[in-house]
Amino acid sequence: MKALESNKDVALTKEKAQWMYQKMVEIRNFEDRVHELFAKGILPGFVHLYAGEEAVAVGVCAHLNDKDSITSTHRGHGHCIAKGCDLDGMMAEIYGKVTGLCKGKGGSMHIADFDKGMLGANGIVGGGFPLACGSALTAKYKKTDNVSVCFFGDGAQNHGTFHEGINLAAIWKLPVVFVAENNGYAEATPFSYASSCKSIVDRAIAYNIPGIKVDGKDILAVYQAAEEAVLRARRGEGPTLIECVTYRNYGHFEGDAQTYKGDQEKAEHKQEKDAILLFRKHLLNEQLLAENEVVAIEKSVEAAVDQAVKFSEESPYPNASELLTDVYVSY
Amino acid sequence: MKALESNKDVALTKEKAQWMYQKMVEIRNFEDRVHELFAKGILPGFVHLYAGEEAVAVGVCAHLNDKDSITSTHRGHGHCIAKGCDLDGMMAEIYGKVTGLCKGKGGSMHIADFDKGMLGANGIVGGGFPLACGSALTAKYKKTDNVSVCFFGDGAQNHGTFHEGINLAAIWKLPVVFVAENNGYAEATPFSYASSCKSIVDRAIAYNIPGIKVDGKDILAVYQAAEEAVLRARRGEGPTLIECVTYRNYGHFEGDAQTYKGDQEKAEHKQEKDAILLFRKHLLNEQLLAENEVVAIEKSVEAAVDQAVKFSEESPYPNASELLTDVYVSY
Amino acid sequence: MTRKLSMSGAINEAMKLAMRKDENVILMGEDVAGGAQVDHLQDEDAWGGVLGVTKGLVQEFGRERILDTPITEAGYMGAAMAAASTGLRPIAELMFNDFIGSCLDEVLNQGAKFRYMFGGKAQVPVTIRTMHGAGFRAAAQHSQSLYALFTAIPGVKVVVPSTPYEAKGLLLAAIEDNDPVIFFEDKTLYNMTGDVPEGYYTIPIGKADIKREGSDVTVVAIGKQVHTALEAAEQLSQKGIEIEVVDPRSLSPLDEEAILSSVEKTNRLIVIDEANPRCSIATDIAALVADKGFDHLDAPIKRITAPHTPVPFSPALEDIYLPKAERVVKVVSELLGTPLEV
Amino acid sequence: MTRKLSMSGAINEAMKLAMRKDENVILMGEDVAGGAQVDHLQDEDAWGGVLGVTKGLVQEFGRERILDTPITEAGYMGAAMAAASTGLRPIAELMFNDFIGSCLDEVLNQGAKFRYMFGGKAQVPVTIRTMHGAGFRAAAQHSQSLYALFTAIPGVKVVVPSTPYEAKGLLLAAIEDNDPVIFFEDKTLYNMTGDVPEGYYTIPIGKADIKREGSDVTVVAIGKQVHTALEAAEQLSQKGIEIEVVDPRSLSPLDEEAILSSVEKTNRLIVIDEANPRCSIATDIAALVADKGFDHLDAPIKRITAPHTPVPFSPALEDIYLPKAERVVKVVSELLGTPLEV
Ligand SMILES: Cc1ncc(C[n+]2csc(CCOP(=O)(O)OP(=O)(O)O)c2C)c(N)n1
Ligand SMILES: Cc1ncc(C[n+]2csc(CCOP(=O)(O)OP(=O)(O)O)c2C)c(N)n1
Ligand SMILES: [Mg+2]
Ligand SMILES: [Mg+2]
Repeated sequence: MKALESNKDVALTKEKAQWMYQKMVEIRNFEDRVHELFAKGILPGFVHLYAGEEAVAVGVCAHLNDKDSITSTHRGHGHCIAKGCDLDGMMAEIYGKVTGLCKGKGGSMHIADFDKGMLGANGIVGGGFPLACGSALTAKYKKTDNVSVCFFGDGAQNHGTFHEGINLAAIWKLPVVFVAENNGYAEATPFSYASSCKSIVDRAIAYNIPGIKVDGKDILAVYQAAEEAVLRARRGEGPTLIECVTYRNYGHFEGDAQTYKGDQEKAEHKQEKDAILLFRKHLLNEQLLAENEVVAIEKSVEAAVDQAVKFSEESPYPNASELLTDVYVSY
Repeated sequence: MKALESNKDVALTKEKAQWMYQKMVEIRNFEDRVHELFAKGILPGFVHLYAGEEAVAVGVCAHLNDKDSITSTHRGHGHCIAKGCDLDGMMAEIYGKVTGLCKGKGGSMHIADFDKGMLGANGIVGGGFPLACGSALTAKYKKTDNVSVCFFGDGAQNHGTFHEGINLAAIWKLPVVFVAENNGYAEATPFSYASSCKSIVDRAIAYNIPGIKVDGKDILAVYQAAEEAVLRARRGEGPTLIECVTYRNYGHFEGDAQTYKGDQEKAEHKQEKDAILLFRKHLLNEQLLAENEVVAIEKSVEAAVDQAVKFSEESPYPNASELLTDVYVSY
Repeated sequence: MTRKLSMSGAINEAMKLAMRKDENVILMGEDVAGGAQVDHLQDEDAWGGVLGVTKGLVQEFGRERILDTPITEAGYMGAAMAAASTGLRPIAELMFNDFIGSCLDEVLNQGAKFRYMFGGKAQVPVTIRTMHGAGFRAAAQHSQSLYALFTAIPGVKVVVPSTPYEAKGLLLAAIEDNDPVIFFEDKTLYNMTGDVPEGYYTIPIGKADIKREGSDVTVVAIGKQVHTALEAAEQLSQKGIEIEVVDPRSLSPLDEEAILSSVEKTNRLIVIDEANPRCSIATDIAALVADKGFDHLDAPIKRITAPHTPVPFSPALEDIYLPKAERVVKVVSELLGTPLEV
Repeated sequence: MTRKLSMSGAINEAMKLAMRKDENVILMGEDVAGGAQVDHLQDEDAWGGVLGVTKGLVQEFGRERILDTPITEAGYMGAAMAAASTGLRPIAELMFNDFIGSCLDEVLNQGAKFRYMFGGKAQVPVTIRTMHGAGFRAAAQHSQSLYALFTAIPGVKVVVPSTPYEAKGLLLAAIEDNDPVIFFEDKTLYNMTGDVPEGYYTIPIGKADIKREGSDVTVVAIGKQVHTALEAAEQLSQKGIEIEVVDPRSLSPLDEEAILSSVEKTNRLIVIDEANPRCSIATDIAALVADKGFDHLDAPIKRITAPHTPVPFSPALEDIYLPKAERVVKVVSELLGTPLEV
C-alpha cells in the first residue's frame, strides 16, 4: 500500500482544491438527501448510495476532462457527480421524471451522460471492465490522448470480466485506469471471505501492470495515485490498477439493516475516518481555503441539492409515447 | 519454474513406470491413428490432437484413482486415456458409433466416462474451471478425500472462468489441482500475445495459492509437482496451480497448416524434446524397464489401437430412435 | 394442516423440507445467508437472500450447506452443474434472472447438454432459483422475464409458479427432478399470501392448472399474469362473459393437452405473458394451438405481452409496460365481437 | 459487374468494402487474423478466421484494424459495445454462436439496452458476425442455431442470410446500421457460390425476399432452410403443387407484411427452421399469422424444425436431426389433403 495517510507534498491549486471539496460535498449532500427521500417513500426502485466513498470518485476524476470517459457501477451517483453530471438531471432521473438525464428511462442504476464522458451506471456487477476497454480502444485507435477509468467494487473483482478486461487492456496497452473501491463488503458479504487475495492490488501482478493501494479516505493519496496512472495511460503505456480502501456509510441499498457491520467501524467512518472531514481539515490547516470559503461551498451545495429536488418534484413524468422511443421496435 | 529438467530423485515403482510409459504410448499412437483416419476422410468433425503433450496428462493422472475426477478440454483424448477410458469406446465415439463411450452422441469433443472420473471433454474453452470446483465441492461436502483436476490451455487461462473458478476453489479450499497445458498457442495465437503474464503461474499469487511451473515434456517433473498438489488437495489445504510448458505436435485441429509455428520448434519438439523419447531413455538408463519390456508395451499398444479401429469400423451407428433418448423431450 | 403463507415463505419452507429430507441438497448463491465469516454472525444470516427468501436456512443447516458465493455466477453455476452430476442435488440461486448473461454457458452448453451429449452417462439434478418480473421499479437490467430463453434450451425444465401453494409443491418437485430445472420467482409476488399445506408435497412438473373455468375464451397466463387474468375474469363475468384461465405452471414441459382441450371447449385463445413478445412463450403457445388446435379455433389467437422494448424505469412508463386487466377485458370483448361501451 | 462468389467470399468482400469506406470500421475476434506478433507473420494472417472467412483482411488493413483477441468473449464483446458507443463501428466476430454463453451479458444487458436505458443518449453501431448451424459434425456445443435468443432481445437486430448476394448486401447494411446487429452465417453454406455484384451495395434489413412464387402454400424458411424449401418446391412442382418460398432474411425486424400477404394468397403456412422448436422463430412466425393472418388461413400452421434435443454428433443422427426436403414435401402434401403415395 502506497500511503495510508495524506501525502503532504501533493500540490493542489486553489481552484482544484475548491472543485474537489465542492464535488465531495455535492456527493455527500446528494446522497443524504436521496436517503431521506427514499425513507419517506418518495423515491422508487433500488438505490445504492455512495456516501463515504467521495474521495475516490473525486480524487480520480480530478484528472479527467469531458472527453475522458468513465464506467461506473450500481453505486454510481458519486461517479456521475465527480464526472460533472448535472444534479438536476440526476435527481430527476432518480425520480423517473422526463427531465432526467435519461428521460427517466434509466433510473438510479443507469444514469449516463455521454457528453460528460459518463458512460453509464451499471446494474450488472463487473459490467464495466470490458466497457472501459472499449472506450479506451476508441481513444487509442483515434490517437486522442483520452483515458478511460473503470470504477468497480471489491465484489466485482471476483467476476470473470475483471480478469478478461484487465488482461485485454494490458496486452493492447489500452489507456485504462482500473479503480477498485474496496469498501469491505459486497452486499452483506465481506471482501475477506469472497476474495482469495489479501489485497486487490495483489492481482495486478497477474497482468504485469502496476498496482497501487491507497487509503481511499485520503483524497490526496487517491489524487496522487490517479495522477500517476492517468498520465501513464495518456502516454500510451497501458493500464494501472489502483485499490482504494474505503467504506460506505449507508447500507448496500436503501433498506439494508447492515447487521454484518461492526458498531465501531460504523462509528469511526462517520467521524475520524470521514473523507470529507479529513479533507476539510487539510484545506484549512494548509490554508488552501479559508473557513468562510469552505462554508460558502457547503451552503451553495445545499441550495443546489434543494434545487435539484424542487426541479425533480416539479418535472413531469415521461409521456406514454416514450415507452416506444429510443429503440427499434419490430412490431 | 520448479524444474526444467528431470528431477532424478523421483522414485517410481516399476509398475507405475510401466503404466506411465504405456499410457503415453497409447496416447501418441491413438492420436497418430486419428490423424491418419481424419486425413483419409474417414473421421467426421473437429478433431484436436493431444500428441506431444502426453507427459502432462499421464504425469498428473498417475496420482489419481477412479473416484478422483478430471475436467478436460476440446483436446481431450489424452486426458481420457490417462484417466483410464477404454480405447475401443473412445475410438468408436470419435467415429460416431453407438458403441462409443457416449453412444456416438458426443464425439471427439465430448467424450465422458463418469465411472472413470472423466467428467467430459469440453468444446467450450474455459468450461472446465467451474466444473472442477463442482466435483471438488461434492468431495469436500461428502468428506471423501477425492480430488478434482482441471486441465486447461494457455488460451483458456484468459477466460473469465479461470478467475472465477480458481478464486472459488481458493476461498472454499476445494480439493482442485489446476493444470495449465501451456503449449504456446491458442489456435493460431501465441500465448505471449494473448496473455499479459509472462508465466501462467504468475497468476497463482492473485489467488494466494501455490503455483508450480514445470517442464511439461519431463514427465517426472510433472509427476512430482502433481504429487505435491494432489496430496495438498487431499489434505484439505485447497487448490494448486501447476503450469506445464509443452507443445502440440499437430495443428490446432486437423486441417491446420500451422504457418504460425517456427520450423525449428516443430523439429526439436519431435526429436530431442519429445516427452516419450525422453521418458523412454530415462526408463532404460535407470533400468526401470528393460528394452524388451519397453518394446512389448509399444507393440501391445499398437495392437490395441488397431483393435480400437477395427472395433469402431465394425460397430453400427446409433439407431434413429437414439435421437430422442437421454433428454427430456417436451413435445 | 393448511395455513396462510406468503410466496416467499412457501419457497423458504420448501427448501427447508427438501434439505431435511435429503442431505445431498445444498443451497448456493450470493448472500443466500450473508455475513459469511463475520464473527457475530456465525450461525446466523445477515440477509438470507437479497429479499429475504432464504432467511433462517443457515440457522438450521449451517454454513456447510448454505453457501454464500462470490459474485461469480459462472463459477458457482458451473460448480452446481458438476456437483449435481457427481452426487449432490444443489439449489443454485441466480439472484435476478437478468444475470444469466454472466453464466449462460454453464446452463446452455454444460448442465443442459451433459445428459444427452454424454449418451445418458450423466444426470444433472440441479435447481436454479431465480427472480424475474417487472413492476418493482428495478429498471432494465433487473426486471426481465427470461423464461423463454430457457424454454428454448433442450434439456432443462422451466417452472413459473403463480401461487404460494404451487411454489412450494413445484419447488419440491424441481429439487427431486433429475434434470436441471429453472424455477422462476416473480419478485412482486413474494408478499402475496395464500393457503399452503404444511409438510412435504410435490406438484408434478408438466401439469397445467385451470385457475378458473369458463367457456367463452381460453386465457393462458404465465406467472403473475395469472392474477391479471383472474382480475379480468371477474370483470368479464359481470358482463356475462366467462373466460377459462389456464396456468401452465411449467413451460417446459408444457401441458399441451390442457391448453388444447380448453381451446377445444372455448374455441378462442389469448395468451398473457409479460415478457417481450418475440420468440416468447406467448408465441410458443400460440403456435401450438395454431397447429394442433387449429380446427377448433373460431378467432385469431391474441397475445397480450410487454412491448418489444427494455423495461423502463419511470413508474409512469413501467405501469403501462405490463399487461393489465383492462387490456385483457378489451381484447376478450373484441374477440367475442362484443366491443366495450366506452 | 456480377461474378460467382462463395458465401464466405461475399462476406469477406463486404468487410473489405466497409473498411475501405469508413475508417471507423474495425474487426475484432479470435484469430480473425491469427499469428499476432509472430515474427514472420507481421503483415500476414495465419488463419484469417477459423474457417478462413476473414482471410486477407490484415494484409490490407493492418493489425490496428484487424484485432486478434484473447479467448475472452465477454471482454472483447463488451469492448466492442463501448467502442461503438464512443465513435467506432466495430465488427465483432463471435466464432460460433454457441459461445454466446460466455458473453450474453454484453449483448443482453449492455449493448442492446444502452440506447433505450440511457434515454436515447447512446447509439451502439456494432455488428456481431457469428457462425451457426448443424450438419458440420461439430456436435452439441458447436452446431446450434441461436437466432431466436437474439430476436427475443429488444434493441438488437438479427440477420440470417441464405445466399452470397444477400450476405454481402445485408452485412453492409448491418455495418451501416446504428443499432447492434447480429449477423448469422451458416458454416455449411460458406462454400455455396452464387452471383454477387462487385462494388458496394446494401440490402435493407427488414425486407423479406420471395425466393420462389407459388400459390398453394406459403413456406417461410430461415437461412440454409431456404434451400431445403427450394428443393422441396422443385419436387412438388413436378406434382403440380406450387409453394411460395419466403426468406425473411432478417428476423428482427421481421417483414410481417411480406409473410402476411403471401399467406393471404396461399391460405396456408409452413415454417422451416432448423433451430430447436420451443420459443423459436418458427413459433414467432406461426403466432404472427395465427393472429394477423387468421382470417386467411385454411389449414393448421405447420412447423418443420429440429427436435427438442441437443445436436447429436453421430452423422447417422445429425442427418435426421435437420429438416429435409422430403419432410417438407410430406407436410405440404398432407396440408393440401393430397397425401403422398408411398
Ligand atoms: C452480475 C451481477 N451479479 C450480482 C449482482 C447483485 N449485486 C448488486 S451489487 C452487488 C454487490 C457488489 O459489491 P461491490 O462490487 O463490492 O460493490 P459495492 O456495492 O460494495 O459498491 C451484488 C452482488 C449484480 N447486480 N450483477
Ligand atoms: C468459449 C470459447 N471460445 C472460443 C473457442 C474456440 N476455440 C477452441 S480451442 C481454442 C484455443 C484454445 O487454446 P488453449 O486453451 O491454449 O488450448 P490448446 O488448443 O492449445 O490445447 C479456441 C479459441 C471455444 N471453443 N470456446
Ligand atoms: Mg464493496
Ligand atoms: Mg494452447
